[in-house]
Amino acid sequence: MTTTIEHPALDRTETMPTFLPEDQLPAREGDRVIQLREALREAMEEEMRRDERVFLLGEEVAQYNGAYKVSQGMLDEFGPKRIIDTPISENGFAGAAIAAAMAGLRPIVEFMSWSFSLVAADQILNNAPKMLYMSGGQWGCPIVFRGNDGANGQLGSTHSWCVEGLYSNVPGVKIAIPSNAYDAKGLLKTSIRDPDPVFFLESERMLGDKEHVPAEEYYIPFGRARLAREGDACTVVSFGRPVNFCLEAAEKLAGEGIHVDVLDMRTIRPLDIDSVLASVKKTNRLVVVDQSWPFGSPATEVITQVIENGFDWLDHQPVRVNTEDVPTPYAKGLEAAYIPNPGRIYDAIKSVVQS
Amino acid sequence: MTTTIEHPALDRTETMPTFLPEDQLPAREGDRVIQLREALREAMEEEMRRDERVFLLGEEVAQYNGAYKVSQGMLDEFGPKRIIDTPISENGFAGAAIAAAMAGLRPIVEFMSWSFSLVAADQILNNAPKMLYMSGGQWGCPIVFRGNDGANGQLGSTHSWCVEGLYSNVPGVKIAIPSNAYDAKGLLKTSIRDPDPVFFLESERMLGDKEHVPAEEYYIPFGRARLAREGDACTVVSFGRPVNFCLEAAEKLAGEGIHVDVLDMRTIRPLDIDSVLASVKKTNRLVVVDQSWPFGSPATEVITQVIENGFDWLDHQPVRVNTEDVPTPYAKGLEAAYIPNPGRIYDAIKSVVQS
Amino acid sequence: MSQVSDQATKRLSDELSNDTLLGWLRSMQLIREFETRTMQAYQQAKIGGFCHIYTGQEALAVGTIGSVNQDDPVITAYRDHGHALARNMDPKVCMAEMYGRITGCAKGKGGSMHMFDKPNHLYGGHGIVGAQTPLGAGLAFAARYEWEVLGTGSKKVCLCYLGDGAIDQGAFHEALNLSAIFSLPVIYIIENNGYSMGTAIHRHSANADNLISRGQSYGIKSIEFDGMDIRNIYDHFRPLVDECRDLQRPGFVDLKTYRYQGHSMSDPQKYRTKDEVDEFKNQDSIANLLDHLMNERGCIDEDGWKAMRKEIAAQVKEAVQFAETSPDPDLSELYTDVFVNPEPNLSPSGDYRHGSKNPLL
Amino acid sequence: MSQVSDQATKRLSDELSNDTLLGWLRSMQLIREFETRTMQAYQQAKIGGFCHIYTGQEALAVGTIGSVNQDDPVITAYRDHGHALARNMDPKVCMAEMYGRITGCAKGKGGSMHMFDKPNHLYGGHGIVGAQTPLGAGLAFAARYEWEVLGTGSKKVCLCYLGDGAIDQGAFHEALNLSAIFSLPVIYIIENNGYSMGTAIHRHSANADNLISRGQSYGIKSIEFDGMDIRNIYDHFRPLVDECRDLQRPGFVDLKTYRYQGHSMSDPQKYRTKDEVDEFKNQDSIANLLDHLMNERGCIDEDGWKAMRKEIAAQVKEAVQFAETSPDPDLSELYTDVFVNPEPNLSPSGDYRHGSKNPLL
Ligand SMILES: Cc1ncc(C[n+]2csc(CCOP(=O)(O)OP(=O)(O)O)c2C)c(N)n1
Ligand SMILES: Cc1ncc(C[n+]2csc(CCOP(=O)(O)OP(=O)(O)O)c2C)c(N)n1
Ligand SMILES: [Mg+2]
Ligand SMILES: [Mg+2]
Repeated sequence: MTTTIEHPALDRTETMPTFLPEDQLPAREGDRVIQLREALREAMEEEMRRDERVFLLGEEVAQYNGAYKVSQGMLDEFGPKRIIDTPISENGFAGAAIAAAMAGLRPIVEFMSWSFSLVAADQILNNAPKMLYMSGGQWGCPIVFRGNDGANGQLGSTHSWCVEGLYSNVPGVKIAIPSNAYDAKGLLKTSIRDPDPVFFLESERMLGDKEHVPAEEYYIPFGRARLAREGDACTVVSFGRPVNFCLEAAEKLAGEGIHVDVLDMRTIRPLDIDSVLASVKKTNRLVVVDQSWPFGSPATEVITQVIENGFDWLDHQPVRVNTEDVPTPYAKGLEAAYIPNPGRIYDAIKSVVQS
Repeated sequence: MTTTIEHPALDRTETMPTFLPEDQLPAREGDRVIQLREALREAMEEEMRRDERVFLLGEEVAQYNGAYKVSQGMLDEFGPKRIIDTPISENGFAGAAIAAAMAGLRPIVEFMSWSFSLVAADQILNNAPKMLYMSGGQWGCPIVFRGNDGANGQLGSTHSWCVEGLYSNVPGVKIAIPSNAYDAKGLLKTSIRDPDPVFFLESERMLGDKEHVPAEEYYIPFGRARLAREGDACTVVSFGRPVNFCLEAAEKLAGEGIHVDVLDMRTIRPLDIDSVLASVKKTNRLVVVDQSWPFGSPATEVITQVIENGFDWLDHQPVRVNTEDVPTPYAKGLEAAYIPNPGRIYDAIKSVVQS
Repeated sequence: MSQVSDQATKRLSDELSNDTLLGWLRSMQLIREFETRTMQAYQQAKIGGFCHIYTGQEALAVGTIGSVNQDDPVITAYRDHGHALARNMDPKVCMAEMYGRITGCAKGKGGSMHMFDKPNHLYGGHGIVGAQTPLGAGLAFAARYEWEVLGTGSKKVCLCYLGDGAIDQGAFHEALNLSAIFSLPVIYIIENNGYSMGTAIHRHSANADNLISRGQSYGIKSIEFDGMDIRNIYDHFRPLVDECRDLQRPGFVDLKTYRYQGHSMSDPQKYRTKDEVDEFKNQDSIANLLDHLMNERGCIDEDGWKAMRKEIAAQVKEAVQFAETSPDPDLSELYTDVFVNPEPNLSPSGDYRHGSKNPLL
Repeated sequence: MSQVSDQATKRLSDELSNDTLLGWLRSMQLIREFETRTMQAYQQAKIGGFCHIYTGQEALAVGTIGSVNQDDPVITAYRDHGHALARNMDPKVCMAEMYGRITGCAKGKGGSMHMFDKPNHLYGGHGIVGAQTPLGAGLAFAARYEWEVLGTGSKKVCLCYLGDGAIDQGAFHEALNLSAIFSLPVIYIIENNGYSMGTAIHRHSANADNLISRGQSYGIKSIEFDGMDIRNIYDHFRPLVDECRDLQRPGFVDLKTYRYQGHSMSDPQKYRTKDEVDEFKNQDSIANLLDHLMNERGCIDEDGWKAMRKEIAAQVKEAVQFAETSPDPDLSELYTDVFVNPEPNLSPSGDYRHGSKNPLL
């Protein structure tokens, strides 16, 4: 089942998958247990087999099989013309890929880490998101930028960026942040099919996480949050790796008889505010967990949108849990305290439900 | 009157001006009417005369007298060793200036436009704000980055950035955004004296604005908002150029008997939330006007902090007015509708005070 | 350095037909006339924002674009009116863009710095200095990929223009290295007019007398020559184009040229003397080609030239008329052309939609 | 290219005292021993994050830093343990940093990639590839400004190190142009170990056999030579240092070296053969210098060498001990060292404070 997209910026009619409702997606439970990095690889491989215009470029993606082994084996299957090692020139190869996308190809750009995208900020924030606008609808930019995002590998201040805190302010891109292997595959496939620029934020900390991932093709639509856990005491909103911390905290609270909704947003642009509001209407409490710095973070956007649309449903002021507002420290203990860990989330939910 | 700062990262004891309370600052009224660009120039000249470590570098700042004539005449007084023309290498000269600051100098870096700082994002976001942390307190970065910020010159999508929407997420920098010539001088002098990195955001649209600026030395402290207009119907919070739009809207509303507080934040990091809360406690209404894009903008930070600290004082959900959430259009009419103009602010306040 | 080649020996450009050269003369004159009207409109505040005039550099855009195929991709910086017209953009659409009209090439959303023309393979018009150079590499990559991997299309060459000030941007060097490492068919053309805004080249770029050594340091074939004489451009540039197309590899060209006007419309030009400007006006590229066509080829006479100028003046007048009378974009266009695939909840402040059709499509 | 100089003719390094060369031998051996312990600690998960081992490249850091004054500024990338020790950072403080202890050079906030030492004029340890190169230009600018404008301090030269992979970053080219245009006393030293992570230099940088042409294209004096023989380094590098100091202008050096270990501790090294590694180990810089001191100068014998190694082993063991037993930073240090002048309301989530004193200050 597919739908089609016609647009003057596209050289041809593009087919988009038809997205199934959550309960019709393949089962999340099963015994095909693989790592998240493999789920990402499957998504790229399936789409590269489907569409010869899709190619992957980045540092060490080919002969080295990927700095984090996400692209392992892809050079063997697709060859050096489609799996391309680049010099350490993020601004250069990001820009080159953007133009290739304008010209009709479907690049997947791997940033070894999104931390290294800062040297490419001009290309990814000025050109990719604005080309369609600047050209008055003549050229779009169907491209996926993907790589590791977020702290917790003791990599220090320059290597631990959560770029969603910066880049989500910019209109013209879609931003996907999976929290598990199942979603990672379905969201990355959708990202590659989408005719607009997509920032796809992975977590190096999760690449080795194992769970059942269906072999069959499936696509997870943008802008549809998943209710990862149900309860009525509080609405806990998160995206990416911290969703798992929220579930940990929720589990502990359940032991105390406190049951909360945990919403995994999956994408922050689009942001499924409808699901958030539906939950808040039920729980009248909101905690937002976001692993970027607090000031003007996506968390403040969620809170602001809830306030704008559901002000009267709230019995308690919303609370945000972000990383601490300091450069990322190296020391293990400091870093553990720095991130929005389960303990801090637990305390935040407690503070909201008890008053 | 001065106070001193001692810190291992400083080669010597630094003197800081003692900041006077608002009502003891030189009068804002007077007949020494000059342009805002001249106020900026005075601030730099006074500080460069006071401290030989201060120098200015940037594109066209010397022989051309500044692309926008802010540095007019400074080459003649201070010579080419302290007023320095650079190639179009923002990442290069921003980085060089950062190291010069580490080494004990006091650079002022002029970005012809903050839009061009994206190619220097790595240096200004990784190095300037984090050097003190990464070096465990050994080296700070006493530097000022200044230049034009914001839309409305029909400069199109790449030249109209409001970088506060991006950069304010990052800890380690202070951000000043003056709304008038008087504050511009006092805030820039404070920025140059401050031993930490400061992002100083000017508006090309306002460089020609004329008003009385005292000849005498004065410093405006960071983190102290100015009540630009008083009322009880609503708290209107803004910073930079839009403050003037707020005052226009407020004037019109006054004609209808609606009187509002207009708070000019002056700096967003630090953010004088205390003044905002004091006003909200009085008005029970909040409108935040911010010329950056809405998603995760400083406006959402202000709203979130008010919600966190003054939830019960609000009789109506806060409303934000940002630029429209699209790349900046060139066409005059589109651009005029794009910015948070007085009309949109008027409507927003109306919507809040009437219900 | 291979400056003006010996007149005695046969020149490659001698093989060009009179029609071709007359076409180039027309194209250069069209640009000059167009820019004159642009300046008028700007002074009348009908055009806003930054506006960079191409007058003086006409031979460069016309001669280099005249050396490639119509479907070879072209990309440049913000001083782009000349390239747009040399690439056959309808002057009406070009002028309408600067007027910010819905009938402009970017529906009024781009302005002077963003001339895009898909049917004519002009990929813009880019405002951030140097930012178009990685894009140029990417256009070459895509062309090569289509030919080599997809098996569609033939061997192409991308022309990527940049100013002498842009060579100081790191992006350009990353683009050069990528082009060399990946062997991409892109030719970087430095429109060396001697100034980066108000900064003379010797003050902004080191070793400025030997810019081609920058290209050579990446093992890229690099040549420099006079860019005011369009036949000289063809003589030197065309062979490089053929070579880069055949061998699918990059090239680097330092072309000496000069802009007669200020950097932008708001430039007092205190950094150069009138004598310097006049010196270059005396080697004016249009006068130069006209002289060749009149006195050496005899394929046009005074009357013919007068007629051509008259016809061009009328054409540009018509373009201004068109721009004057075209409608502004409707405010609903604010939220269009942001996404090819707009979805709900992408923004807290509005829903993105598809826009009205682009006039060039 | 001026490879190993003729042994017959007198070498500059011959003038160096035995004590100096013995000091270099000790310094190189200290680095090697230190890195061996670093790898052990990493394997035991006592050290986290990215950890890049300097083993194999010892002669380069020791020889170049040995050619400048103690107060000449030095800055490098993330493979920085060697530079830190060559610059006389206390091995205790260096190891403690990697253990993430409050007694580390960055109070445990920086880690392996961020070795800063103010008393020894080492300006870090930087993680973003190429980002230290504009900083190097700035350190040279500041040194020149102090001497020329402030009238304090004397003529200095800044050493700025980068890997062969870093030459592909645009930042480096902007830094080269700025250094040349402003005539800054900075020497860019390419630690050319032939690989950018797993990518051999010929695959990541064009015209890799002639890297000095990159520097020359900016009119910068550029030389290349073997970086495994420390005396050869001094012979070629010291004169360049003197020249750049006297004339206050930049230099560019391509030094051939080799890393014995993987790129980082997590590198399987499939991209190179054991034979290749062995080939370089056979020209090991420590063995090389030891041979000279034993057999040509006769200023150390087997016992002396054994004693030196023993003493160094003890010193490093002590450093590990120190790191093992040092306390972690208190959680209150999270919000310290963010601002020199902390003010209220800078953050929604906490108040910034002054931290505990840095152990080096
Ligand atoms: C990254 C960046 N920095 C600064 C500018 C402002 N600017 C626009 S054009 C220009 C001068 C460029 O000169 P050159 O490259 O020689 O091109 P020309 O104008 O001579 O055609 C400058 C500094 C910009 N657009 N982008
Ligand atoms: C901008 C940026 N991109 C990518 C990386 C990841 N990275 C760290 S080191 C490295 C290889 C650098 O090799 P080289 O410059 O030769 O130094 P060496 O490791 O050989 O000492 C890469 C790709 C980074 N740190 N910064
Ligand atoms: Mg120029
Ligand atoms: Mg290397």
